[in-house]
Amino acid sequence: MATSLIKPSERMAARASAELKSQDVVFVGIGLPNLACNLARATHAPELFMIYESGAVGTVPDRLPVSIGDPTLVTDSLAILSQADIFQLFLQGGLIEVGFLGGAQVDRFGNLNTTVIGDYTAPKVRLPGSGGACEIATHSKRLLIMMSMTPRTFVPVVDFITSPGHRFVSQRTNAGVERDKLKIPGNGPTTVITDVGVCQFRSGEMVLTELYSGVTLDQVRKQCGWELKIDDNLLEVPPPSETIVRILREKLDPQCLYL
Amino acid sequence: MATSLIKPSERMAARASAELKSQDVVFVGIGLPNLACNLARATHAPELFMIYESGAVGTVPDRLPVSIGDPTLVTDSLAILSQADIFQLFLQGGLIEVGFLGGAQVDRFGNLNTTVIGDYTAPKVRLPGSGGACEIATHSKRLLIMMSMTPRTFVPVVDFITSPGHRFVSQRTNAGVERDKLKIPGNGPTTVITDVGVCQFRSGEMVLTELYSGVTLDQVRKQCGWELKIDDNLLEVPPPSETIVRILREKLDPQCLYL
Amino acid sequence: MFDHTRAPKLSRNKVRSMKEAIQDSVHSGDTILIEGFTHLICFAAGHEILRQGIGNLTAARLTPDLVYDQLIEAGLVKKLIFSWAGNPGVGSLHALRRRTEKTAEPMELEEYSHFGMVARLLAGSSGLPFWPLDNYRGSDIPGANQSIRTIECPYTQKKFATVPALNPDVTIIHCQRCDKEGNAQVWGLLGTQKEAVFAAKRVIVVTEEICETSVIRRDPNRTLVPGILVDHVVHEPWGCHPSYVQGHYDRDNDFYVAWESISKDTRSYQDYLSEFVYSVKGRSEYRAKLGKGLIEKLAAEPRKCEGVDYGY
Amino acid sequence: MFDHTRAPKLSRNKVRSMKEAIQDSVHSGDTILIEGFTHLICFAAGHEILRQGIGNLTAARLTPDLVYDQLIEAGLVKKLIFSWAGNPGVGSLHALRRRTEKTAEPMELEEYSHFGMVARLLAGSSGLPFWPLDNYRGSDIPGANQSIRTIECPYTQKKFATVPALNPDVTIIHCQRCDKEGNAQVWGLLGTQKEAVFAAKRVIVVTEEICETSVIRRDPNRTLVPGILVDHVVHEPWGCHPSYVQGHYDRDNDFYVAWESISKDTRSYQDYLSEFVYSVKGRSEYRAKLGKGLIEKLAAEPRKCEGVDYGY
Repeated sequence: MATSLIKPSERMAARASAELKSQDVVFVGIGLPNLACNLARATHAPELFMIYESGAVGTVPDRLPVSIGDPTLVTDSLAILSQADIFQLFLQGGLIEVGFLGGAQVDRFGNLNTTVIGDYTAPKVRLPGSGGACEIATHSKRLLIMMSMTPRTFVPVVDFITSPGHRFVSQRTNAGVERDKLKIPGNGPTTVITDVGVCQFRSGEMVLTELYSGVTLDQVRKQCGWELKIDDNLLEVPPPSETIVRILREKLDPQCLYL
Repeated sequence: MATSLIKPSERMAARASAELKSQDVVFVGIGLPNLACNLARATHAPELFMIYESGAVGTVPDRLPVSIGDPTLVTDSLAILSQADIFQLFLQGGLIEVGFLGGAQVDRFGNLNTTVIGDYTAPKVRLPGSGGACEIATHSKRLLIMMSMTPRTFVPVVDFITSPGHRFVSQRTNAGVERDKLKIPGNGPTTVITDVGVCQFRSGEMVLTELYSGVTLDQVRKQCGWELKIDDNLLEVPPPSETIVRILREKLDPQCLYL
Repeated sequence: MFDHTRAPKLSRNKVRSMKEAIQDSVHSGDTILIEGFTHLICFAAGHEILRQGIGNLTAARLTPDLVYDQLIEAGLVKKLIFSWAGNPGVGSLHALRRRTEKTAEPMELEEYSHFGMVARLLAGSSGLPFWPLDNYRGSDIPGANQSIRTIECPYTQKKFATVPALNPDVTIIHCQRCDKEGNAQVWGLLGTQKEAVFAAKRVIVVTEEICETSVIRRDPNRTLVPGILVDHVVHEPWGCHPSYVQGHYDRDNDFYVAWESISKDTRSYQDYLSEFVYSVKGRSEYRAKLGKGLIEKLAAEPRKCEGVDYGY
Repeated sequence: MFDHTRAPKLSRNKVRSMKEAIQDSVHSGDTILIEGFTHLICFAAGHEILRQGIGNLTAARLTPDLVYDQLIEAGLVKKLIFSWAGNPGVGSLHALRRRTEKTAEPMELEEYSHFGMVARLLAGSSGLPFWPLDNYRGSDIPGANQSIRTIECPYTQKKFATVPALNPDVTIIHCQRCDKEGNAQVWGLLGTQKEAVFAAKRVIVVTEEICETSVIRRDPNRTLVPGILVDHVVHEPWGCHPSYVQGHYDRDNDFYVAWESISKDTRSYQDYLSEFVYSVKGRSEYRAKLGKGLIEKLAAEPRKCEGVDYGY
């Protein structure tokens, strides 16, 4: 299988799944994060412990859930809890180790916008809003971000901070403040998995640490809305193995819902 | 069946049961209140809706529950809820119409003491404490008190206000304050059912409104620790019918646990 | 917040048609909450509100989903209280977007996160005017919503966010089974159904199946909502399609996907409403329109669990 | 309150003997919580603490019941956190009374109402340092307990009481069944078992029956406590006597009545402990001492409910 045939979404799912260890307790979002988690479970992390904000705990879905409330998440799960329990006991109680988020915009500090493009009161695009994102960003011990990198998505300043990152430069309420000063319980974004490479946070700012094979630094620089810092020891990430691509395509998302 | 053979506890249970209407939602305590409720259910109020602080809702006990957590309250109940739900949703949520309390001491304003006799830090008698009493007195729309009247139980000033009545004359925090000023949601004590008669509250103070047949006013005056007000239209309460006494003795409490 | 003025609802037979229940409980200007998180979203109730044209509504839900978008398209919603407004896994709510983007007369939005909405219902159901949560620091959400405030912990002096109680005029939930008094049992995802019911002034329980009270009493731990909270019971099999009911029928994911193109264009949106809502009398006609093939495809394969022992 | 430092507990086999579990989880000076409201009070755990003589304990429970009174009589409790300390329907807790009335060295008491204790566990389980409740106005309880404070609602300016989070070092619950990972299913009265587990640093689940994980997964709505909260699983049939387990055995009400005279006198109290606690190795010996007649009398008559359908 030639690398060129592998879709960026497949590379993202494969790379994200590598972030997950067996026995991690992960709060699973819909879409690519869900694919990444189920890929991890099907490969190196069979005991990955998945919790969905819909209330399903310890799920073992036997089809790809189209929504985070899919019935396949319920059948054969370990426990169904009310959403009050999910948010109060699990998230606010500090039991979620890994959270997954995406968004329409992200800035260099990992602030995410899923609320509006443009002005809040007269938006150009009205996005869905936070859902559970704000509390996932607040309480997860580790936060993984999955987003394709384009100048429209990786922006110098997000139009609205839906979910807090490491430092707040919005024109709204929290300009200039750092995460630690606000005593936000979770550790904030740790890794950003994109379609061109992977960033980590150093002193709260994104640094490109991995580049996918076949992608050039120039391409990355063109895609990012600010001058992205590059790690001195930039790693090249090989394409996912044929086995992994096959699991993704044939087993996990044969209908290409998210790939 | 001669009146003289009827025990005071039987008169109390019978009189208390008359306070309950079919379809009342009542928060049932253990002991005589429990007997009174089950008597009402067995006679004039078959649809009395009973809730226990243990979490049993819409119970139909087929034996006298010895504790408020008896398994007979669970089997065939309409719903079992957590105690968090009982206190937050039912009591604090204002869904309990009738509460029942007793105590070691009561004063003329319906303040109840189930905490200590004597000083709090060095008590003469250490009583069990509030249990659910404080919140029942706070949130029930109507509060019924069931207590035998003696100079030791009907006292001018209670040693400790466990459960708030209509006016607070304790030597502790709330001396002189009225219930309404504190915006306590429930309406406070409405009726006191004793072994000699029944009191109602007028402007927040106990007034004897009913005297059991065979009991004299002098007897009552001797039993009460303060100069109890007597209603101008004092009613005489006849003894409970033979049927009622038989239900109490033969069906509800054959082992004389509470009678 | 209530001031202990709600009366328990103790009628023995609360069974009504959907039409009667909506007519009696939902009024112009009400704050309504049709609950259900992915699971148990009662489209049948939404469609009946559409047919009766009850307007000027404040519509509250964590996920407005297609059911509220349809009310918005029909012009019945003056304000939306929500936390995530999209077509899950698919795309946008297009009526909502048309009423909020580049419009001279945008719809009023009051926006929280899921946790914030859950907390509003926790307060509303618990008789408190507020609920504290450890959230929103660093986020712009409180800046966009003045109802999110702060409170100081009397022990740690740390500040926490608060949200105000939400007490809908009417909450509508859907369940697998209930008796004629409205004692409702639910399994699978529970969402915030219990809190939404306890928070509401009026409650409609829609059910796949009406059972004897003895069935409820045989497994009281399964009861999510005691009947004394319930005003009306509506028997409406398949009342949640295209949402789903665990043990009865699957989510119609194909419909959710197809909805993206149906709803993108006002014309096809109105055509849909006309055909599947306005020209049917009620749910049984709607179900018939779905066609036998789809019904058979979505019908659940049985997967029954064991009972437990309540003896003593 | 935790600072998000708890790690999930994901070991596959957590089954230990009661002796091992107590030895590993309960230490001198700990705050302990053996949960269960009338139902599911794990006397077996209390007795093992007695045998191991683990002292200097802060013992928290809504209803200390006989199980904590025995720890008090043995001198293992330095402080009691509670809301109702009696022998339900019968009388007093006499060891407690001896340690609080007319004594030169009274035991430390921290006293709430039931709602206050429930609220402490709600805070502890929810990662908040406080919990608000509409209670205690007019009562002397806050005057006797400085931990009850007030907070002002940011919407209504009304004052509400608060209680601080309770986070036991160890919580012990009893359940009808769990698997080896500690996924615990409970029916009948639920007390505050879930909150007590989520609030605790360490958790022991004692069970009447260890089942396959597949049994848990067939009815996930029945799960009260997910295993990732649980450190140890102890298989201890009849572990609650004289308390009860719905579907297994009835409450031994006669014992609770008899306890009044056993416990009134220190001599007979110590004789009881000597015979039923210190001279037995564990629960199976205790059960044998109860005698076949009593076991047969208390054993539950079966009353199984129907299962429900989880298909899709």
